[in-house]
Amino acid sequence: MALDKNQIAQRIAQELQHNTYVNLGIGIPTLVANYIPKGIDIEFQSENGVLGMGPFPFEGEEDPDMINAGKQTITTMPGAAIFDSATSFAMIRGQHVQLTVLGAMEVSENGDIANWKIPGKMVKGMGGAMDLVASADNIIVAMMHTNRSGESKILKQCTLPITGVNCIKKVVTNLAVLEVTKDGLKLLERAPGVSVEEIKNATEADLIIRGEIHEMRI
Amino acid sequence: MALDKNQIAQRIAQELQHNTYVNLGIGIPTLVANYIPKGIDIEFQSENGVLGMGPFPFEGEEDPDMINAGKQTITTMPGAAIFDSATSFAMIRGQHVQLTVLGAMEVSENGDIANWKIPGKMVKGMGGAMDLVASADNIIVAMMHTNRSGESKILKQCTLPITGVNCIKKVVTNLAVLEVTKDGLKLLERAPGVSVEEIKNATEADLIIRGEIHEMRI
Amino acid sequence: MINKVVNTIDEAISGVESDMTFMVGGFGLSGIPENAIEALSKMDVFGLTCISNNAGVDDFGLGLLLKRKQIKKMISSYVGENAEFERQMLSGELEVDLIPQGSLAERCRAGGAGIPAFFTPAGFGTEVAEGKEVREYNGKPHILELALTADFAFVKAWKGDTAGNLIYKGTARNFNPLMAMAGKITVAEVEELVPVGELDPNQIHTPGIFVQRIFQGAKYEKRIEQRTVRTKE
Amino acid sequence: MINKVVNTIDEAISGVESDMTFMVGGFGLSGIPENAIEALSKMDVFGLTCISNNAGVDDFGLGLLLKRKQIKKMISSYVGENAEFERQMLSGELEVDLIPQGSLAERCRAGGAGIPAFFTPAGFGTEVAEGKEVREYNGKPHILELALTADFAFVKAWKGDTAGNLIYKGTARNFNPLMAMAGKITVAEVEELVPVGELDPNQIHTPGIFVQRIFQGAKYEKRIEQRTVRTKE
Repeated sequence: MALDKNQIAQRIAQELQHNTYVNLGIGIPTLVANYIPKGIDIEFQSENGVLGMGPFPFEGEEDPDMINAGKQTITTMPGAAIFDSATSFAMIRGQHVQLTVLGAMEVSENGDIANWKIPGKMVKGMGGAMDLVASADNIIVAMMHTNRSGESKILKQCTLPITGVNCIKKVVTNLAVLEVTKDGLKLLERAPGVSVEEIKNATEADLIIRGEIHEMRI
Repeated sequence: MALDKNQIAQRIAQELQHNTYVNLGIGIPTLVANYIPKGIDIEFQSENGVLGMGPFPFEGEEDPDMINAGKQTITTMPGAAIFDSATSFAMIRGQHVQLTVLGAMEVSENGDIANWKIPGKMVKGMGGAMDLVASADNIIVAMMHTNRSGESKILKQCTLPITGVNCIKKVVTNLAVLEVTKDGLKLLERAPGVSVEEIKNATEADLIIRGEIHEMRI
Repeated sequence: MINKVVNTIDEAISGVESDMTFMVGGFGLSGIPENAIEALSKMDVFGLTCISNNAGVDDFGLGLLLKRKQIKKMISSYVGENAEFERQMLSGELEVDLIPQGSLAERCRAGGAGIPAFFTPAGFGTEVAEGKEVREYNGKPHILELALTADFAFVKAWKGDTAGNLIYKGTARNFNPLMAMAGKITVAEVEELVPVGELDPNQIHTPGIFVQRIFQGAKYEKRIEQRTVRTKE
Repeated sequence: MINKVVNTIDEAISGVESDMTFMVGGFGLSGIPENAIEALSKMDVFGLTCISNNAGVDDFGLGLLLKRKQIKKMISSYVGENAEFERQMLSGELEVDLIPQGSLAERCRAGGAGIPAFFTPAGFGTEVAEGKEVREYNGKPHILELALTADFAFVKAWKGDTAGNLIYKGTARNFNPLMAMAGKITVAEVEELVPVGELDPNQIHTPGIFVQRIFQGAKYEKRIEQRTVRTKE
């Protein structure tokens, strides 16, 4: 059975390393914060200028001067720090933020990602995504494997304007966990009850499949 | 009679413009702060990271965490701000500091200045001088007209390694006030009792002398 | 001490003319110079180039200027919250230059800091890199980005003193300190204007040297774009 | 919260090896990491490249490392307070790279900020520009300067918390925040180490993300180089 969005987030949370700084994009990535494994210390950075982001505020305690990059009201944890946008991207560009998790409209087998523009249709802008994907050591994409028409979003080549080249390391979808290797996309895990065949059929890109592909543990 | 160092500082103080930020170098320039004309509001910047520098502290009130770029203990005025070295030079390079007053070992008639190195002999470093002279809109040099052997320090061309090219606007010495124009060094004023002839004799560079040259008013 | 206080909003925005370039601080609606924007939206200035991370919403922030078609060109990183904006852009009425958020921030800082150009990895291989010089450093391609400056920068802080020193609160800081550096004339509005000596010199975010005019805003709506809360258990 | 506290000075400087590159914060003797420098001066590490605005005095600060000839190369803007330094430099024992103070500060910041290179007007036409690319911007020649990074950055702050957040006091701030950004391992020593939650997030000068290790220094001499005073009238 394919994963739901929360389960994708849950699977990505297993990738979190102890004592690291993490930037979570809007959408599924935001949910990752709900599944931090026990014993793993993480600090969340939001590129509008906060380190040590906490949960949403209790009702009535929202502060218009305390938001995340998705413009949502937030709180901070003890040990938080606030800074300007240039310092924030100094952290990102300077690779002080170890992991970025973000959504995508398309990814390609060489690690390109497209998530900012549909020409003539949706032109909202890249926000901080281009800085994030050009910089982070580790980038994990959280996305649905296919679009609403059932077409693969994991492609030989991106068709949309790209956000970054050859930058993502892993893709976690509702069907599979994929790793970007120098030889191409390697299938690491499959969603519980989803067969390798189903994944292959849902993927336009070529997949490297070696040995037995285990089910994800959620 | 040639000016003493305090009088040079006093003459330079007449150049201060209302509501401007000023960086004073070590030596004679520091003395300029003692002669701010009435009604002229100035804030002093020191490139180690302070804006709104005040006088030296009273004895017993020195703070090792509060020094100027000459490593002297200082105080701050109400409205002062402290910042890091990159921000400090952002102010300088970004031309937010309107006037720099600094000493020199040599200046040339096209506005070059040398004040950081005597090869094989004195190699202390340029500190912030190269950033200052490359950036400030207005640069005034405070110096003695000649060295201890009586040789001119105002030259056709600098002989020492230069700190900046074609950058200084005015030179105030113990003998004269000179302006750097695109045609060369123009004699603006002479020290009280010092003749134009004496100044010409003490100057290796060519001087533009037009009309009557008035005495400085100290 | 150099006094930067202006007493009226008219004085604060005097000198603003059509076809000028403005920087406007804020991220989304957080930390935007509400009073200056409102005053500008009542002036007959048009053909503006506006450098701002976002473009406000339809009826607040820069949306007010967009509605009156005062803005000719937007330089932003994300403009997705404004329907009128999208309409003007897709119809070609509005010119839009979208640039990565980190490059936007750094280009403003560079403009204020006398750094005319720098290399960044952001945007390499994308539309953003088109026509830009590429150079490899540390085995990675980088593109050359140019500094941004503006005729006016409008910023908003929490507290400020009469010498123009500013302190921001929370994530309302964002682009404000960088744009304050890059404006030829920087106009700061604050929630609270205090005499010099009240702010700790160690805690100033924007030193007064970067600010040409300061005033206390008449009122602040501080609208929240995405009110997200959790419920007490 | 990520805990950055190390409990001993040995732990703080563990991993330091000969031939490494260090950054050391401070301006003159103000804001130097006294405890780290003293500990390094007792280690058998040599051939160091040291990036520091100044070089200490003969018997304090980096002078301690110079005396033991632990430093192979200094990258500084001003080194005029140290006789042993001058002797080693003029005799050729010590390699010295003198660079303008503003370029030094900006190169450190750039190193920490993932900006590999930038243009600055400082040094054009001088020895400093030799071999460097020149390009004109705004009618003025600029030279291309490269980012600086280091294996270790040693910085000193006034207060810090266990997450590595730092607050500096007065002009002891200087290069410390910039070098904190640029160290692969940044070791911060503080006069007072406090639990997280005690520092106001709005008032942090160096966010903890830039700091890998933090400890409270055993003692601080805080020597004054030029004691200048006025007398009460």
